Amino acid sequence: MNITRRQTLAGLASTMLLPALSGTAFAQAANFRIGALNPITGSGAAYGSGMQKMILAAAEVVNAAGGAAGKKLEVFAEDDQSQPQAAVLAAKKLIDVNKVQSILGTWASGVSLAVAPLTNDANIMLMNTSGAPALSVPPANAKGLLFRFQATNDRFGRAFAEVAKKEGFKRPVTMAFNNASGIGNADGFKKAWEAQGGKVYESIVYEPNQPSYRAELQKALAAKPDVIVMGSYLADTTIILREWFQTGETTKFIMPAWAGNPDLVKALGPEVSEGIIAVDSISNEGSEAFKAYDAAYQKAMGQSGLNNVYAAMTWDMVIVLALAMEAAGPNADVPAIAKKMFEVAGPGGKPVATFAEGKEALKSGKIDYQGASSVLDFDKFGDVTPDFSVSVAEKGKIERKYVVKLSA
Amino acid sequence: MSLAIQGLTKAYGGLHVVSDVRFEVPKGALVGVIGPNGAGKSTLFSLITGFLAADAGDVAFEGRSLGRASPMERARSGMVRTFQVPREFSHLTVRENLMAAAPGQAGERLIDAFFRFGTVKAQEKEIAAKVEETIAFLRLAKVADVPAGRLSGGQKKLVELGRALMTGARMILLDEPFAGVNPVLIEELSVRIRELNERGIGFLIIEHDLPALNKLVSTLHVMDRGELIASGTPAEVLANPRVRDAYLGGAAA
Amino acid sequence: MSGFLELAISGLMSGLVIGLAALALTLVFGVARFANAATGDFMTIGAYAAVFGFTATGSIVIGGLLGLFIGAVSGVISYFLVFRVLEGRPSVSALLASIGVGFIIRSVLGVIYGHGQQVFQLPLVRPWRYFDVRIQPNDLKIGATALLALLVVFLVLHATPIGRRMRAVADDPMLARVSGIAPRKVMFALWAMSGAVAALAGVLLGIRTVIWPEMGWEMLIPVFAAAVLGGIGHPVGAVLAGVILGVVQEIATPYVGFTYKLALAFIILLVVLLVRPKGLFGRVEGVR
Amino acid sequence: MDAYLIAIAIITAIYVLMALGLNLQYGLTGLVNFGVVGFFCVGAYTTAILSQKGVPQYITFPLAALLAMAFAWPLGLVSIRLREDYFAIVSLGFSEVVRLVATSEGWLTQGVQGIPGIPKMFGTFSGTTQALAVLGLLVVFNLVAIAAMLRIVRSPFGRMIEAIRDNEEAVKALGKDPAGFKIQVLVLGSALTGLAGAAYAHYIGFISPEQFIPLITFQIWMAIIMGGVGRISGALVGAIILMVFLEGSRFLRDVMPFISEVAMASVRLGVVGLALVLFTMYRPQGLMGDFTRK
Repeated sequence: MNITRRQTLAGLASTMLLPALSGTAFAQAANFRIGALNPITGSGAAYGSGMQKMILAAAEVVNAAGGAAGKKLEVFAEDDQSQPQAAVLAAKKLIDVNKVQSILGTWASGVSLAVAPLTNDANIMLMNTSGAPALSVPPANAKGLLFRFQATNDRFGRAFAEVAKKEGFKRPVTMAFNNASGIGNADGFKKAWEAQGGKVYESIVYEPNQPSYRAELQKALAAKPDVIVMGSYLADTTIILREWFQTGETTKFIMPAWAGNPDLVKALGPEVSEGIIAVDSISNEGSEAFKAYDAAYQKAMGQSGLNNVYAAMTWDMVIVLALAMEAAGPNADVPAIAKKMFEVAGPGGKPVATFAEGKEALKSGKIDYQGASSVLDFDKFGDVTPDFSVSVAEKGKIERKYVVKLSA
Repeated sequence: MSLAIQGLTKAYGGLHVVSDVRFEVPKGALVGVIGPNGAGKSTLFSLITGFLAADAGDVAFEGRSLGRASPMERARSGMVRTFQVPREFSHLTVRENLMAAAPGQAGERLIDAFFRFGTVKAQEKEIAAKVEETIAFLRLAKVADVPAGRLSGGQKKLVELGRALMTGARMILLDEPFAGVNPVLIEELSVRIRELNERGIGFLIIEHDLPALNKLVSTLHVMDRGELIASGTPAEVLANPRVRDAYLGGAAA
Repeated sequence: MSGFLELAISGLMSGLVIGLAALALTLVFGVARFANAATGDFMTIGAYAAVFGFTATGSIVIGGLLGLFIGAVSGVISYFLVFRVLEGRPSVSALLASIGVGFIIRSVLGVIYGHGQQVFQLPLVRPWRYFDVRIQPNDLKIGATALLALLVVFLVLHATPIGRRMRAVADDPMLARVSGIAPRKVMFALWAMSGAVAALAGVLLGIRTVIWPEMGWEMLIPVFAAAVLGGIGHPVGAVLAGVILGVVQEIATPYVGFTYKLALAFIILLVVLLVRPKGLFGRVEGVR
Repeated sequence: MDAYLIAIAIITAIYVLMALGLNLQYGLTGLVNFGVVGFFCVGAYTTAILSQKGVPQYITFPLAALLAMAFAWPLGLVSIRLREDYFAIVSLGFSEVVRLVATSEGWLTQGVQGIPGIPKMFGTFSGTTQALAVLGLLVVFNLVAIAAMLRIVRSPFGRMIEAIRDNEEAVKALGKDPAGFKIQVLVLGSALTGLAGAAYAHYIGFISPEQFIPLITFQIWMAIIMGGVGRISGALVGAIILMVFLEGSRFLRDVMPFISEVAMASVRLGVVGLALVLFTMYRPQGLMGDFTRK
């Protein structure tokens, strides 16, 4: 029995030693170290692996082009488990053990909000794909080191309102998953819709993981809506739409594309899914940058890059970062690089689509990186205003119909 | 009159486990209750001590009706039970088992345990002295610092008796004190019980082991299928044909 | 009024699922005397097995039976590997071990299937209308299946020798051991039955919702609540309490707020326990 | 490097505080509290909400503990007399209700958006100094808690709660009411948990309802089961082992990059489950041995 204790203690000791080992082994001064902190497990698990692989792939591309500002990029990957506490420890490890100079790819708003104080303290950048409005302003964005590659929940809501107007809906109701993103989308819609003089006839908030959503659905339908605007995820949307179909009602749905995706259409079948409108921040698909990303994604994940809008964002994070490094020069510190982020992606320069191209063009003047995820013009909060695609499910296929552009 | 049992009745789904049992235990008496398996003896005990609520009837202890008093209130009034399967505090030592039983300890209040250190200490000393006495009386000195869970069945019964004594009970209800106990210890236990009885503590004992009980008690009550079927001195009761029929049944035939 | 009735029907459906799972929980509790927190994960196993069978054969009946079978097998295996060893220990030990068993099950399912959702690709149909009340044909089938399963379970419990032994052990484990009922055999049957019933609850839940590794675990609190509410160890009570919970939740939440649905189950439970500490149907247990 | 170890030590110290509370409740008294995270949540939100209104931390910390106690007391009053497994379910349900209230009552808790920017402890310091100060404070909390536990264990109160754990009916038979003792223990243990919640909120700096899921409760249970039920050293050792389990897998990845992250997460869950099963089966007394006190 004593053996058990001794073995455990030995295991404990070796775990304590490991960080020391990895710390010394990887700390090479010539490299720029990046922490890839992604939701490999937990609620963001569907996207996390792809996001992480694209950070690795983009770093390879940058390194293959000779690195940025004379430095190679080195990536340290961690799982944030879509959970603040796990993310904080992972971020601490990245910052203190791996000495990373930027953290890329946090996804859940809670995770980004919890990690931001740490990156601010360390004077390094945090690039995220979260929706929470709080990330735009202090205390989270106290030093201008936060960059958000995703549209805020508010912008999503505005896009929903644009779509609802364009489709001619008159009596919308909202149904929102009870978390920051779900409610953010629904509230964003409500705000934008009411600003246009419309009225939202009912706002339902529901808890996840229920055996049935019929009570919620019945209350929503009682308002006689012509469209239900959803702030939802895949699983709950699947259940709600099945139940909705079985009520015999013929309402339309507008939802974010992380819910209204091919998996949903497949789960529901063509009859039920017919006419679902899915809205997504658009990946910049026609662009050269997207082609490069798509090829890398195909290679790493075996499927089209269109399936993971966040992976396109993490791809862009690395490229923009590398370009900003290049523009800031070899001796710049991280805040100086952060300032260049606005410049290399902002309007007014020569449009470029890859790192190599940008590196070359920087020699002769300003550039404007047109990203794979969006054109990437950061506003003063470090937020982007991507365009939105509107897709409609028809005969078992969900396909893009048109694009909505928001004014910044 | 020390203990008066007045028509206790308990039924589960129509089945009467105890029905209208009534008898009295005089002050300082040594009384036994016998009966075959399932006669309702243990249920009767639980009814008397308040661990089960009676459907009808009442218990009076030293002239006061106990009504719906809780087990704790009944124990505090001076009537303490033991259990058929010993319920020792298995991780506490024998000494601690007995210490825990002492009533009215200031140190059992959190505030006092933290802040009235002197008072608590003095009281602990007092209780410890009484515990040593009890341990000596029950011949438990050798195992005083052994966790009670490691004792033999007989020793555990002694610990339970010791705890009952520590509460200062005037009436002790023993639930099969001799069951699973070796003959030497049974003799030992009988001697202790008699000594205690001589000091004025009343006993009500449920027992299966007739010979041991016969020698011990002055009065015997016999239960069968929830009913009291005979009462009297051991000799009278054993001569009763109904008892021989119900209880001794096959053995007598 | 028709809306009210529809909600009641919907609650009944959810309630049957909860009630079946609570039945699985309470069966084990009655005999093995601990709350098996892996019950939810047996549901999940059943649902995955059923979806596998359904996809392979195209028949929901075959898929469902496969789910039941695998659920029963999982129950028996977990008994032989874990819970048999823990017999006679404090019930909390077994409860904690069952939480561990649940983790292991979810881990294995996660490795095999990943964390994405799976669905039964069953045709959905528009409802029938009777006096303005919408009746969904799928509900009728699910309800009938659940009722049939309950009938089978109660027949087994009350009309077969092994069922009578189960009840005897549940009533008094000590007595049953003394009177020579082989507990091994009884335990085998019991865990198989509990696993199968949980798996059925999982299959029905899977048909109504989506299948993912945490689906059963997420249902655990209402299931626990139903089992306790019904008087733990009381099969009829568990089912009725599940149905009552389902219906009350569905009918009342539009008034108290949808986000408090789970809280409502808890509050019902607490109120009932305050009035009847042994649950709605539980017997008072004496001190032996 | 150091800062990371300090961070782990801080989280571990927070877990130790909760494990000490649960050890008092379950290890010493046999109270099956499955609602640990509920009190943790109450503590965290109390300090977060008050801090936002500018109340200084030396006031919010005691209030966090007090409010956790104030929640524990009525819960104890209504449910402590229930059977142990019923109490387990009721306490689990309680913690879920607390989480739902935090989710739904946005006017108080900012709902699903969570409360960001909770001020740090020792905000006047920075870097390693600040982290060490936080760790120091938590060590002091733990030492005080351990000293209090030792005092309790050696007192007649401690003797009585252990008697209750060993056999509640026998305690009743001696004329003492177990319920009163158990309520006190529930309240006292919750104070520690509430304090842990306050420390957590100020350390992480951002709290939202989704951080207060029952998984936290089960982690604390694992800690005391692995460390040793009823032993004060068990709470400490258990919390450390738990942290090694949770954090160790990160470094496993650095040395074994061939395991995919997704599989790793499932494997991690499975290993924790397996540990729980094996410990309860083969070493129920935990690593530090059985209920041996003093």
